[in-house]
Amino acid sequence: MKETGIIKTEALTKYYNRGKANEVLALRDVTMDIRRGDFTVLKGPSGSGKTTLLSLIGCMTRPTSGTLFVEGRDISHLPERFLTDIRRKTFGFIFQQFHLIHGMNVLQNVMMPLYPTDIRISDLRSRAEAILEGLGMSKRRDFPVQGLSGGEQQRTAIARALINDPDIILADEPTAHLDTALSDEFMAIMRDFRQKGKTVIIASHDPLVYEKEYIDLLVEMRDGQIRNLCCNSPDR
Amino acid sequence: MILHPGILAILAGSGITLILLSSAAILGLKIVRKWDIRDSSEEQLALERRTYLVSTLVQYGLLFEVMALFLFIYTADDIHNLLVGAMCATGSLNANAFGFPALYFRVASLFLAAAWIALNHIDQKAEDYPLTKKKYAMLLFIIPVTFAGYILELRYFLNIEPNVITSCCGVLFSEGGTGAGSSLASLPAQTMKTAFFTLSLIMAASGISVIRTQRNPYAFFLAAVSFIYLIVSITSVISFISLYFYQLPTHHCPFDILQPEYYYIGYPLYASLFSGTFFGMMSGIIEPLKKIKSLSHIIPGLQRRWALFATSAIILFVIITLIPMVFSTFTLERY
Amino acid sequence: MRRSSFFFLYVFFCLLVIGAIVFWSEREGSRFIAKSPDLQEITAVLRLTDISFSHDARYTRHPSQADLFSAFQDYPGSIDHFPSGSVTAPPDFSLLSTRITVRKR
Amino acid sequence: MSADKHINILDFTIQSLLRRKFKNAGIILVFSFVIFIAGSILFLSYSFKREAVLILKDAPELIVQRTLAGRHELIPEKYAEIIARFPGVSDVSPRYWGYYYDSLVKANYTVISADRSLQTSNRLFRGQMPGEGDFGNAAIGRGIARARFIDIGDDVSLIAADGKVMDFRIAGIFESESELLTSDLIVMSRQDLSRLFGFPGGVATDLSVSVSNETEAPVIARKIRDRFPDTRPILRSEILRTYDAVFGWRSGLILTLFAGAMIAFIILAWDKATGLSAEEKKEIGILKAIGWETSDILEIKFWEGLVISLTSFLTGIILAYLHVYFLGASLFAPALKGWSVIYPEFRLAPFINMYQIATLMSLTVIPYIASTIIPSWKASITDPDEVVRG
Repeated sequence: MKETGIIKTEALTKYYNRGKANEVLALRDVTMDIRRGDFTVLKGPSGSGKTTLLSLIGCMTRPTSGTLFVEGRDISHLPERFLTDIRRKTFGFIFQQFHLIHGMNVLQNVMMPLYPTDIRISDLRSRAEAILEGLGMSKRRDFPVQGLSGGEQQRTAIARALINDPDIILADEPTAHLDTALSDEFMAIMRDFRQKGKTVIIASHDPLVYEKEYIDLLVEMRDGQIRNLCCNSPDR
Repeated sequence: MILHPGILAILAGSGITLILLSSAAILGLKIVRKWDIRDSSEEQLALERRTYLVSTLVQYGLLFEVMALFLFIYTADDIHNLLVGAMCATGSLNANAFGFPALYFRVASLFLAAAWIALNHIDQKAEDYPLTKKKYAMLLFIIPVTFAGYILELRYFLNIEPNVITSCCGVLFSEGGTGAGSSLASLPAQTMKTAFFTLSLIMAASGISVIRTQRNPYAFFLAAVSFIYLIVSITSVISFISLYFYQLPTHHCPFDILQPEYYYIGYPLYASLFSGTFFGMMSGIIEPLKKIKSLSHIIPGLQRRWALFATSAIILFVIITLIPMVFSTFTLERY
Repeated sequence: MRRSSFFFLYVFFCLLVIGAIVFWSEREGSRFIAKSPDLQEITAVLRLTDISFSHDARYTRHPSQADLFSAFQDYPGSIDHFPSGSVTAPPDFSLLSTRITVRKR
Repeated sequence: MSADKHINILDFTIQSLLRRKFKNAGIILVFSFVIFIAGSILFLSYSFKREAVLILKDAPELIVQRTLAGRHELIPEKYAEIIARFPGVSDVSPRYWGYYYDSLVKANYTVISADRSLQTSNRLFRGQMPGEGDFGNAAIGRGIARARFIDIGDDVSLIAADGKVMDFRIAGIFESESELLTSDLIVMSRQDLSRLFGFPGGVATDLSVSVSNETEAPVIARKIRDRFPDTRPILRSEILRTYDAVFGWRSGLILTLFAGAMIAFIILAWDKATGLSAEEKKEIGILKAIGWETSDILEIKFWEGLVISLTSFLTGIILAYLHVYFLGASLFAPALKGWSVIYPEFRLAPFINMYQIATLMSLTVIPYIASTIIPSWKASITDPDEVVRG
């Protein structure tokens, strides 16, 4: 064991609309362990529960039952206020639809997650500029996001996910709207993060993602359950 | 009478406040019954989200309450022209039996709403929201006070009879200025002075000991002293402090110091007094909460900070009262 | 320049205007007060009791000295010359529970 | 404790308000207008109140009218002698005055006799005040001068009670600064006035009573009424109080009528706040997903309300002030003044204070803010994982 799990779940179960006619069991008894620095891919068809698992891990919603540890802390009963706090400090999110806020420029979109914190706006701006620089987006800094190409939107979304310097990066179907070249570019960026010691968790059913050789942990999901756990790292 | 713009404004403002606070209480009722922080159901999540609404409602309620109090005093001052024998707001409030009680209830509900917000603030710092049930139960006690305040206010304004010309016989033989409750004013100034300054010293001393030790008996003592201090100070304002501001030995009105003629000195005066005594009381009231595990590391720091607020506000208050006593030639000795 | 600064600037600007207004009011108000001794002298010399405010009807000119027989003069119904006709008796809502405040001793 | 967080959120709020320029500008416009109207009414009535009280400060302390069969009747001058002997009464003088209907301009004038003259230093009167026995001369107010196109030195003819025409030379005129008091006055000698109106001898219109101690006035009034049960004494303090009440009441009445407009606006605001567009809803979802807390969203909404209401409020009261004191309240003056032919024209003296501003806030901003609380909360509790689930 090189380190204890940064994410640990025990019998994690999630119902939506519990007790109503449209009740959905999205996740059932998921138990797994992701270690710091792991490159994890959740693989499975749509409706298999990967997105639900991702949003549970990302503290966006609370499990119906079971326990979830993030960095060793039980968060399964935490009120939303504190979940948000953890989310803001620990996670960076990249959504399938990018979910950039239209009508604002790239820089503002990147800065957005940290607006409601006590960071000085000038510090925040220079941090955002540095990240955009790193992703080769500097020239697009003041460009309104609705005019960007798919790849540029993707990179803006990545930059936004990185603004809080997260330990864990979560991505939901990040390559769904990208061509092969851009998808590879994206995966290269993610690989870089892993190199820097960050934990990356990607939900995807795109072979371009889950067939990469540098993946440490491949979680195959179906019907809200884990079908198969497959480890590439030699010490597992 | 009721169509006076100021009165309309108050009734609108405090009516809205009442609606806000009552809906907060009704929403709170369900939280009291169903709240279970260990539960992960969607229902609990909905309750959790509802707490945001309740606290927002109470916060706005408090804000409007402050505004309505200000308007109430100003309107009372404005309508004294309409009433025979009323020289200032005191006279207007004495125009019928509901004036002063309405004011007391307003102040009381102000204090209660502020206390609620303070508790809410503490509660939200702990991950298990330990005070939730108590908090929302307490909300149910604020409502009757606010409600009573509103009813009294309504009755006060409805019962005011402006003495205007009536077509029947011209002169209204109204009784001129029947003794406006002057018992407070007649308290001996020298005795009040001694009591006031002694108590100020005790208050400051107990505040400092809470800041330094945060120990149990001191905190309770500070709370008790704060409460007594609030009453003694208001009595003192009526009995002698206001006289120094007016430089008149007979003018005992506690409201005229809010007027521009006296450089609005009443605002910092009352603001420092109210906030000082409020934080003094609160730092004692939260003492028992130290026993709750998830709060035990939050309370002492907060207590120290509040005691610090209380002490500095009271020192400011005393300084303001001292200004005219020290710098003007007016003395009360002869009266 | 931050967006919020524009807002603060606008508020600041408005407050400045209001400050100017308050200043101007003080000046004009004191000008009025300065001329008021002259007005008060006219009042005193001519023994006037009312301001010359609305001349729609005789009884609205000196409302405090009103004739008692003018049509529709007394509330309720005193709206033939609205709003001047409503000067004399603002509706006394205590009429709803009539009280007679005339006291004879 | 730092303010950065709040300023950041305010920044974001303003940016998102600007993105929906037209909608928000519309709301600010309507709200400013609502505040402008309410503010104008308040300023206007407050100024009237203050001026009336100041002007009438030296009015007679006590007026004694006689009533006969419920009607105002001329009072015998001998009443004056008896009242003058009451202890505490320092002076009783009969007043001779009446109304003259001028069919030419269809207006009522107030004809009054003066037995004293103004000091020459009085800046509000030009020319000469016709005194006792000063036949054929009159002093007039600006309103009449305007209505009849006359000035000092001109003649004016009035028809006397016996049907004969009486000519008067204008010897004096009241300056327009005093119009709130003198607009419709015609001052003439007592003899002319008696002839004009056909007064019988030995009677006056009413009596003005001065008392040596003002606080004694009600007592003296009571004594007069005991001695002469057919009289109606009117106290100055009651006149002042009545003016105070009347303007308070009138502006209150207009404000009440105007409440309809306010309610309409509140409904608009509520509707605007409730009817979040799909785009706005998505935006809030994104914010929550990327780490904004519910209370941060509530803060956006708070700022939104504050920016809109503060901007509108400040704009509204500034416009109201300009309207009332620079443009003569052209929109609302008729509602407070009443209509008439000889309309007094005057610039109101501005009085503005915290009380008016607080009243106005309480009538406009508080209802607006209150109406947006629940819609804001509804927006703020959007599920963060809604965005992820798509």
